[in-house]
Amino acid sequence: MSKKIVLTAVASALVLAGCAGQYGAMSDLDQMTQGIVKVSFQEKGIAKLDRLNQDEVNAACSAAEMFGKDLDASVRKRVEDANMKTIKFPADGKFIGDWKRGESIAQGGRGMTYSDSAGSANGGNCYNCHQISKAEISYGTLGPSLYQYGKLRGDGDAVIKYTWGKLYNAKAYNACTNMPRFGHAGILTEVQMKDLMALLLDPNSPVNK
Amino acid sequence: MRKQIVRSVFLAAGLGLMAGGALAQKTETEKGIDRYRELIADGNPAELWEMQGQELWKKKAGPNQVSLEKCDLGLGAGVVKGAFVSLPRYFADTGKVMDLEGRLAHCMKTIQGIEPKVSTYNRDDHKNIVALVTWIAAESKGMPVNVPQNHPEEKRVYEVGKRAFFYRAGPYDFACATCHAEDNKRIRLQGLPNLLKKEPAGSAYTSWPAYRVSNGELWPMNKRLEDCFRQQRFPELKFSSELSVALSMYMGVNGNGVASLAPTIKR
Amino acid sequence: MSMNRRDVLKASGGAAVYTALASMGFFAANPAMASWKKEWFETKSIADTLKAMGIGNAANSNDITITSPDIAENGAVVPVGVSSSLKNPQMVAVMVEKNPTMMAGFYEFTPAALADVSMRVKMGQSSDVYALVKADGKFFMAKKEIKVTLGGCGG
Amino acid sequence: MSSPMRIRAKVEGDVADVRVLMSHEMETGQRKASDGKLVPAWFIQDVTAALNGKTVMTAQWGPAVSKNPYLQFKVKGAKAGDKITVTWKDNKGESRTDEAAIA
Repeated sequence: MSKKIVLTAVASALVLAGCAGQYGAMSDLDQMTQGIVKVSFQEKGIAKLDRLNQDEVNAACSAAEMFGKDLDASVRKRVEDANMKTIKFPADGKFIGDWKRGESIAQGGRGMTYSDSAGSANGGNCYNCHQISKAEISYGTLGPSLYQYGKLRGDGDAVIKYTWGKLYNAKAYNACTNMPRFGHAGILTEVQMKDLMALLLDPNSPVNK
Repeated sequence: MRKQIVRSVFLAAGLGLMAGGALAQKTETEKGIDRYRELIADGNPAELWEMQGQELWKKKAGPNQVSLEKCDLGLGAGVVKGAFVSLPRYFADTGKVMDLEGRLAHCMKTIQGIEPKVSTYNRDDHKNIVALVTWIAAESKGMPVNVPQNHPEEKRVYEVGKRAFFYRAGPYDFACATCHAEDNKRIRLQGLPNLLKKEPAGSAYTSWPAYRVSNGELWPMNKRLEDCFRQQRFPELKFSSELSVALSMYMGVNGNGVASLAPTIKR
Repeated sequence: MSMNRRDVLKASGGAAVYTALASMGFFAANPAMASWKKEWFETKSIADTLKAMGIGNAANSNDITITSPDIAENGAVVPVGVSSSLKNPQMVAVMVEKNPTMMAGFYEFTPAALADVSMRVKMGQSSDVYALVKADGKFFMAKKEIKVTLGGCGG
Repeated sequence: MSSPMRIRAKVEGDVADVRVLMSHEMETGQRKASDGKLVPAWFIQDVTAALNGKTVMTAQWGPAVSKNPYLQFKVKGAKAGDKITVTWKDNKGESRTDEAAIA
């Protein structure tokens, strides 16, 4: 669907970067790359070729980041608004699950690769990028530390909704964040996200000790 | 409306936290792991593959019953030393930019008359490619990376590689750049090289082929890239595909000048 | 060959016989005769292991050095080296307490070898690693804790 | 059929430092394959090292030794040109002997 959009986004990024085509028109290279991406992969297991398609936010961020640039303000607003609209709050109004289950979801890194089977519960991959509880020393640094997340922020309504939204679709708050859209992309279930909410916000969670 | 509120909460509560974790001090854990890596580097089982590779290079094989010793890896027929650090490159005989693994498959075909089956890691003829690559890489140990940007095709492939590096997609929205475009980042305890910078790009590029401690396998660059994409939740990358070659070219050129390490040992 | 090699050694008092046998090329010519000590490889505690080996007591010793990292990035390959300055070394054994069975391996030396060996072992989790040394007919021990971190993804 | 070992031996004074890499799966018998079935145990049990044909060390290993084993040991009374021979035998009865000259 998004070739048009991609090209437009690329074009605007180019203007921003002031980078005229050193090797002919840049859009040719972009188009060429799209084509090369498509023919260089083969589907395997649950990973079909449609995973290679970019939606507007991914296309826009890819094009901007290549030049080390931020998104154009109007593009940013548009894609963040669009992502904000995808966020669904829990139907029963309860946001907080079980922090113990949350910890094990945060530890888990499996799911959605071509070597995983469909239907198995996915891990949250949280420790891959974040410090969370103090006890786990094997944590990544791609994202900020979440240690004492709830203790520092409290558990007011706004914090709860923001945290849920960030888990559900982080691109609603920061278009080109590295964080996956756990709810929007169907990586985690509503119950799993509630458990992660508890890990971050429950006063009894080791995160807030 | 909601967004507004949320934003301000984020700014008030979030920023203070962000600063702390980002500092790039080596923790005791990281120092311990450096020591671990030092200890396992001595006695790298990759040497077992090197031995095999050297034998295979000289061994007569295929319908033509000739060795690979006349194979041109870019520096002239039979020249092995320095070949690893100057690939991928443009080959006039095929009119294409090729990587080491692809070029070896080409030589098996044109010189030995084999119809090489090299699409599955460590199966069929790819098993031999893995051993050959390990030996050929070892022959360039310590030499500076020197991936060419002379031919227009080499320049084009670099530009494609750059775009591919930043290409976000898949259910996690990941690109290569998600993990490899900043200094001093980690996944869990695993350091992530910033592939936009010379030193880390050159070291990373020449860290493969590597012996993988976790599974006792020898991984050449194509397998390394393919597994990165697997973890990006992409479909399966084809070995020596245009994209694979382009990403190798991008990494190699970014790392030009850095002394080659391969074969290495990795967790 | 039904008689166990170690029984021969015990019965006839040690290193001299061992050397004599070795000098005849006895072991090299008969690698199959070293029957694998299955019962040594089946124990789960230090006490049981020593018992299986027929060892009454092993004193802690500062003359044994274990060379290993404090932290192993991957439990599949953990380098462990053992050396000893004890006189007349005859055997070195490497044991990992929390593995399904403790004994990783043991080495017996003629006087032509130094008590200085390195190997790589698998470790399922963080654990104490023991080095047992037999020197001059007596047994000595040292231990070291090695932490195993489980990696996330990537690498 | 097994692959050759890589043996490197270097002498300093009269002590040779010997480093050996062996090509072996070292299956513990406790690992499950992708089909859920246990992979049978398959590991080196005995290792013998000799200097100029005389045994200097024997070892017994269990399944906890890492895949593609690495072994380092030291031999006294050695000089350059002497022969180091290493033999391994696994629990399936397969064995292999390789030799290298001390450098």
